[in-house]
Amino acid sequence: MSTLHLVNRPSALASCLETARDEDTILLLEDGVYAAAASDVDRPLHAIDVDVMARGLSRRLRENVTLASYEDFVRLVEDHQPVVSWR
Amino acid sequence: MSTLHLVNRPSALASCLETARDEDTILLLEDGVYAAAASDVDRPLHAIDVDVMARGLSRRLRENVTLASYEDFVRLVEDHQPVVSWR
Amino acid sequence: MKLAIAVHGPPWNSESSASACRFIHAALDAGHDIVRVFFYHDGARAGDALAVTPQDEASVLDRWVRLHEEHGIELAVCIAAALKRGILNEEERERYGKAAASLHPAFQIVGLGQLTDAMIEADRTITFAA
Amino acid sequence: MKLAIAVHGPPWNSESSASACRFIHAALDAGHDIVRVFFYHDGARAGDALAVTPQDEASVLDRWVRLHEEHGIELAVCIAAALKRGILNEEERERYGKAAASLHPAFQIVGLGQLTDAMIEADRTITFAA
Amino acid sequence: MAKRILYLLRQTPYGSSHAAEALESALVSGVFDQTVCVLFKDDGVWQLVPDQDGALIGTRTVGKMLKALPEYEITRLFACERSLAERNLSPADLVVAVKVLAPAEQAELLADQDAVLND
Amino acid sequence: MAKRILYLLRQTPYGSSHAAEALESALVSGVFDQTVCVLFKDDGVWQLVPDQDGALIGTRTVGKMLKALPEYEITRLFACERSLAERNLSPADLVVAVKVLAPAEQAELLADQDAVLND
Repeated sequence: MSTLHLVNRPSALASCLETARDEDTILLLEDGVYAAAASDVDRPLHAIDVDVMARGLSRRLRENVTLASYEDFVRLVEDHQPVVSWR
Repeated sequence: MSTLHLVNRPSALASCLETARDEDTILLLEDGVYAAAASDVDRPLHAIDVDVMARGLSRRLRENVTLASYEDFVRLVEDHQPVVSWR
Repeated sequence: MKLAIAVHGPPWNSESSASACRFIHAALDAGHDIVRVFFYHDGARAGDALAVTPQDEASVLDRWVRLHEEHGIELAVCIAAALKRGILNEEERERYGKAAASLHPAFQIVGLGQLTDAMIEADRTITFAA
Repeated sequence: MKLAIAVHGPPWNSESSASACRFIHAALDAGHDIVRVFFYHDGARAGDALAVTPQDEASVLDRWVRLHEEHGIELAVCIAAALKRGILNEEERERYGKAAASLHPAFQIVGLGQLTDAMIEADRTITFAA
Repeated sequence: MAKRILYLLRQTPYGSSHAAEALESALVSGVFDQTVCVLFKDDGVWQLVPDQDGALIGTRTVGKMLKALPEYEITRLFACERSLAERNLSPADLVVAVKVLAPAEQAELLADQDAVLND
Repeated sequence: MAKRILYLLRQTPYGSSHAAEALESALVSGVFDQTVCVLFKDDGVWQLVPDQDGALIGTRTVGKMLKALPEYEITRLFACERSLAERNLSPADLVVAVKVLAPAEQAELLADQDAVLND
């Protein structure tokens, strides 16, 4: 199984990216979603929908970012092990 | 009078440096002292002595760093206005 | 899946409590079980019965209490993290001679081993960081 | 000089309270006056009488209380920041129907205007950030 | 004589309560008829993004609070040019009108103040 | 069957209580006979600096706590090569012996775990 990386601050993304294998999944939540609007990252990123919308970032997301609901979040946890938090 | 900049995290130093005039003074305290051992900054920096020693950084300071006691800190406040905190 | 949840951020000054609540609701809806929610670091403050929620904000404490009352979710606050942050039950209040207890009854004060124990029992451990 | 001090970080999880105490002692020794210490954001938790300090750590609460008792330093906690974080005096406890009060008597709960007021009166304002 | 007070806002609006609480302090200083100005810098410029909706995550909407600043006679609002550019934020598309300053100009603005508060 | 638990330590030792509290959790996991390892990364490598003295600022000395790890059978200690280099820290001059890993190796180490906790 591949690893699920949770990032809850933009400043933690760089260190996470350095340590995430290609087959791992990165999910941005809370303030981490700001990275979905600012940094140009060349791998797919998931971002929690309510966090994106609350911050007014819906129209500012990079193309490689897909929105995820909390239901999606649970499914990602089912399909990955371990779950690593970056802050 | 010139401005006194207080920095209490290494991550805040870059933004402080960008906004500090040559005649301003920068004082690193708390975790800010880690910047006195890591970043190569080409302007003088002051660092609070107890914070440096508590972290085992006494022998790791860059040449442009001078130790400051809390008495020095008070004198710096006397000679500068305003005092700006960066975190 | 059996899930162990760790909450590290305080309820008012980070979103980790609110995010953890949302995640738990979605996990329960998907048929998963929560072994235990372990509140560590500033997360221990989630159990504070004295906090007053401003009217224009949702009360995270109410959401935790409802999860406990409606789904029997175990809300475990680490004793070492709690004491330092002024989160006391009656027993600790007496032990340290403090004037009052602050822990909400839906929460319990436990030792750090309960986190390791939850990780052992669970299929996944998810931390909602500070 | 007349100095206004703002403390933004919580006592156990950041050094801002400890640093502010050190600075105030040095300022008093140099003959300066402290207009007021204003505790805002998580700094409001400095006034928590229920916190238990681990034995291998210095109690910041004791240092604040000594500064108040020995030098008459005014320790003002912002009401909006305090209520949200479970810091209540008897009056607020009653107003919100809470089971207990947690504020240490050396501290007082004040409105946000007391910070602006201190800045107006002081020659310098120093913030010890979170 | 009114004091010159600047609020240096560098935190994101929703990651912690610091941004909202610092804004409340700024509003109060405005009520006290002080010469108040605000500088949004680094992650603080995220506070200026339109279409925020704090209710979605159970908190106040910081963007709305900013609109109250002019009512408290706080009209001197500044934003850091570099911080906006880094985040692809255009000065024309913000919740409140701000004067964009380069870092060197910000240094002069800071130097003019009697007190600077941060979030 | 013992679970594989990794503590990912990325915070400075004295800026907050997170580092010390995460170490305490690691020690307890060691007592519970789990297969525990620790990865120091980013600012977490500052925890490995010798000559720390927390008493000077009224707190515990995190460097000393690290020395207790082996007594709790936690001997698999790793540190991030990039994080050490960025901070001019030499692996030979740290409070405890660590195996230095490049980021890619760290990714494999993480993937092997049943649970990862952070400070």
